[in-house]
Amino acid sequence: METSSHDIVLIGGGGAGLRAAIAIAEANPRTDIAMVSKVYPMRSHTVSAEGGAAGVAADDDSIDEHCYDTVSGSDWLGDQDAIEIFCNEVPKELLRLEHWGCPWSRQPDGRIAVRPFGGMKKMRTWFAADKTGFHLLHTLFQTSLKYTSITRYDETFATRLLVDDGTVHGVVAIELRTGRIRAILAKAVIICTGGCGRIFPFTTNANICTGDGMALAYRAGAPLKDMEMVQYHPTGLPFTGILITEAARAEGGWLLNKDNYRFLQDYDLGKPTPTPVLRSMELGPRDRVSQAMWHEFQKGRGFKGPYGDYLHLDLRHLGEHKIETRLPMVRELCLKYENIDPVRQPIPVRPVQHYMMGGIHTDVHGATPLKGLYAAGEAACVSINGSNRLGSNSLGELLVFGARAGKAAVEYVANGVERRHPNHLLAIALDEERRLEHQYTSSDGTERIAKVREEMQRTMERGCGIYRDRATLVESANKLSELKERAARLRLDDHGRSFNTQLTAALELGFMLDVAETIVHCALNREESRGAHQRRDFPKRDDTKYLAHSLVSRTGEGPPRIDYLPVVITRWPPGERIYGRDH
Amino acid sequence: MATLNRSNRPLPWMVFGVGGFLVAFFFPVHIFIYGIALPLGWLPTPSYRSTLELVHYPITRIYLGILLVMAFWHAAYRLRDTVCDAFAMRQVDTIVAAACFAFALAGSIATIVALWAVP
Amino acid sequence: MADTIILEVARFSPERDSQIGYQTFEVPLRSDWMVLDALNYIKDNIDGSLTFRWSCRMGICGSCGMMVNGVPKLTCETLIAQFAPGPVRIEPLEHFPVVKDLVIDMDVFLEKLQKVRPWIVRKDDRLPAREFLQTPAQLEAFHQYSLCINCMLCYAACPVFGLDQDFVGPAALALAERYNLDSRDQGAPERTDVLSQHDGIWDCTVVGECSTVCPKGVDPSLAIQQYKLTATKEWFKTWLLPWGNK
Amino acid sequence: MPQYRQFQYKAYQPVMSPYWYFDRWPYLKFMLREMSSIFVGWFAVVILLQLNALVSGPTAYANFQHWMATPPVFIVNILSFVFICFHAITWFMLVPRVVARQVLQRPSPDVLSAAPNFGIWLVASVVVALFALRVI
Ligand SMILES: Cc1cc2nc3c(=O)[nH]c(=O)nc-3n(C[C@H](O)[C@H](O)[C@H](O)COP(=O)(O)OP(=O)(O)OC[C@H]3O[C@@H](n4cnc5c(N)ncnc54)[C@H](O)[C@@H]3O)c2cc1C
Ligand code: SF4
Ligand code: F3S
Ligand code: FES
Repeated sequence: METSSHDIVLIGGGGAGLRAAIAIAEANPRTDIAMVSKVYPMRSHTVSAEGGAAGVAADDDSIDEHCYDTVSGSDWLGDQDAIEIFCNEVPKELLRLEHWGCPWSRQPDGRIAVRPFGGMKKMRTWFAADKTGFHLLHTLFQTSLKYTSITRYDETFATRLLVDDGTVHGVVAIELRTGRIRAILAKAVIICTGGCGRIFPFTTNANICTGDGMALAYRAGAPLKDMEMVQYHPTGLPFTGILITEAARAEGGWLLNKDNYRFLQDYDLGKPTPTPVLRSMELGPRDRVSQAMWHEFQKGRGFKGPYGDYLHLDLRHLGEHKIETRLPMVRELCLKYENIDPVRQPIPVRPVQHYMMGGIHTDVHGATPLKGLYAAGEAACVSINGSNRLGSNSLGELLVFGARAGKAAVEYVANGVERRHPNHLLAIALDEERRLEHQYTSSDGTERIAKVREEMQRTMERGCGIYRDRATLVESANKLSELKERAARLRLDDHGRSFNTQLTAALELGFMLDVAETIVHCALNREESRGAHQRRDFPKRDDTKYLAHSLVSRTGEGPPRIDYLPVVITRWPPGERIYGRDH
Repeated sequence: MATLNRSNRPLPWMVFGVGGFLVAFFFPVHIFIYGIALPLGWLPTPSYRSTLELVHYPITRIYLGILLVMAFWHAAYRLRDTVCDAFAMRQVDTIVAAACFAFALAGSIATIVALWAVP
Repeated sequence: MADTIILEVARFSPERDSQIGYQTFEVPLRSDWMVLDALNYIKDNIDGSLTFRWSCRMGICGSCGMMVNGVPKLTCETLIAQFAPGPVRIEPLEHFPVVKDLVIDMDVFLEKLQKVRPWIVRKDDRLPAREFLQTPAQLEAFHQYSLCINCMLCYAACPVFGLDQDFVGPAALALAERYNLDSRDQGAPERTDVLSQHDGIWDCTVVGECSTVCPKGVDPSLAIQQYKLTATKEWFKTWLLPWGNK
Repeated sequence: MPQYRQFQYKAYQPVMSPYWYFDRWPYLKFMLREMSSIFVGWFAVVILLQLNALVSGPTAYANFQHWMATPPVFIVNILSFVFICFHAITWFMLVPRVVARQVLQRPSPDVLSAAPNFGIWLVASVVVALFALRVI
């Protein structure tokens, strides 16, 4: 087995991973950094983010207001200490990106421009047209190229953490090009592997978003947090699930039902006005808007299409100029994928799985309860998003907590980490090699990967959609156990070493099933409705019992164990979430 | 000195560029008149005397001198790349370049000599 | 419209083959399917060993570039129905080593990218406490070149790169120019040593196909020609003005 | 090529056909454009010969004119005309766009920046023709 050794190894080269790498390189240029990513870093899913990144910039805005919007947006499930740190640091992070060359959109006088976004009371979302994630990721990647202390393992697929005696010492990974299995040893590991949208059939997430890191940490013994909190975005294109950014509504787009009626006014989200009003109507938070759309479908007020019901997002009144300058990608996507020009036609949209508020449980330094293991980005849960993330808070989150996790790991390494006898770790690695070896070569499987994956996705949509209840959740939990058994007997057509994407698909399916199970069990256990978690059988928020994070940990072969950790409340006691009217 | 690493291509490229313009502006009409229209008798042929007179003007000679020299270098620059690309011989670029630029040099000298010889 | 279409897909396995072969598959023909959907249909239902890269399926991650009927395309945004009645030939991007089936090795690009220093270079390390001011016009000066998704279609289309693998090539040159034209950057002189080389801009013979196939309208050809102009100005400054060569 | 061993990285190295420009029309178009250089060289030599003939006296010049009308030379000249016009058009479409972007610092519409060149081309041609035909 090929073994290499570094100070810190990062799993994931998306926004969070790259930000952490740069933070480490800047904090201590002598730190030997390894960056393991299953795709080239600039292919990471951060590239798809469109709308923008929130950070206080305008004179009439304040950090406190950003905090309040985030706290209430989270339905008080966000930790307020983390949120304060986040809101304080995010403007500096966005400024760093500006200094690194991110082509932020500008005001005529050359200052940064900001736009409104859902659930935010002030204009504070920095944007680079509607390709913010793309520019952010490429700026980070290109900037990272100047640091020689970063060794990249591109297209290298992490399969297992090396844990010994409750401390993480590295990772086992497959170098895809050759199929070689590597043990990459390190004093600290930072997981930045992004989300797991591919657990769902209809998602905005890319093919690589399979929750690998969450499962890696979970299997290694670190708890996951708030996994039941799955965000549905109101506006995805039917069939493809491609996202039409919230910026389309922020610029003034309307949501219409089949009677051409701005139905959000019926759901306590304010009164329609010709120009957008912050925190009102189409600028309400994602959970509330998606739920309203669900109700419209129930009432038969949606359009019927080949891929299910949909509603209209109307941009026509914005005019061609505004669409071209502020939302060029929306137009490009609609033309290419729906053959529709938003300048002339309304866009068909339906709610689509979009983001995981939950993730690996970390503190505000990105540290997990496992020694030597850190996490940041969508894979982690600090938590600032609670039960509902506000649009444009996640890009900021991966910068702030990516950097923090990087710095914390440098400190941890500097304090001297006992390195276990490498033979110990090698033994674990060899064990993993045997398991993978078996996957490669065994030809006695019967199940098709795609089949099991599809069944899992359908199960998750039924059980963990916008609205949930006990019966379907229990059904889903049972179905998932069955699927897990079947996934142990996958059949591979490809037994080659080199770039075996079928093997990785099988491994990803294993990761996804683990994560799916935690989602279902957390959802089943939380008997209240809060933010994105809506139980039909428990429609009220219950602050006495559930003003707490779900922490889910693995228990050998049985169902996962769930504990509750109280939410940190500092300055904003729980209150009612009010949108569209004064409070 | 870092600048020594840089290619000296800008000089021939400049000439290529200017030559490209001159050729584009003036060659078609030359070819059309002397190569097509006059041989086909579409236009009345000017007398020998008047043509010689025309070349006698210093302006005409300067015009022809610049046009031809630039055209030779323009053609040579492009020919070099064309030969390399058309026969997949970028490895022997130096030899090709030498041959092409030798042709351009010869053409330039011949032009000056010819124009000098005009009475 | 017929309800199926034939795909002729290039296959290569490093363990088994020394040459690329072709295999035909019959897939459903649906009006809203992209070429990538058809490939995924094959992978999921017919032959799981077919290997190709993809991720975002929305034309932004840059991983799904392949030759479709001889032309480099992003397969996730190329409708398959336009090729009916078929057959459609799918091959790995040209000019790159083939790792397996439709997967190419693009390390050579990453080396080139790093060489052109695609990051903001400042003479002074101290950064201002606020943003560098940049007017919308200054942004526009380089914005087009910042849209490159590193999909490699332009390299597959550029015969000069095919003939000479040392050529820095369209995307890397466009990105270098992206930083050179950025009002915040001061690194242009450093980049010149790489760009103003034979295998930098001067290898480009203006085939122009890089710009035609670019799915993001980057126009690398324009960037290169523009830089030729800049390099020429620099050259004359250096050699003709005694004070030009500081 | 060495045999594949386990974990050895062995990619297929494509070789470019020496006749790549026949693969696709845009490449052939490029090659034809580049081949205009041969004809530029040719006609520059023709003009030199013409000058030479002119200086050598009326008989030599008459011989030259006769030579220009012989079918092979005539055909090459027709080809030169076509190729060089092709060069002119591609040149006028491309170069001004490069210069315009350098000057304006932003993308500019192709046709607009190319238009003046076609104007100059026309005027230049007319002026040269008037002189060459001794109208003035
Ligand atoms: C369509 C869309 C639009 C969005 N728009 C916005 C927006 O406007 N504003 C906003 O704030 N947020 C937005 N988001 C959310 C935001 O983009 C994501 O949450 C964020 O980009 C996640 O970044 P990350 O760095 O955590 O992970 P990613 O960018 O997903 O990176 C994951 C990395 O992990 C690597 N990896 C994964 N598994 C493995 C493994 N097993 N082995 C090795 N490497 C592995 C991958 O290669 C990759 O490099 C959007 C999301 C989507 C889907
Ligand atoms: S320049 Fe265009 S074609 Fe080339 S890599 Fe970039 S986006 Fe792709
Ligand atoms: S195709 Fe190649 S030769 Fe130049 S113009 Fe584009 S880089
Ligand atoms: S899959 Fe991302 S560009 Fe096609």
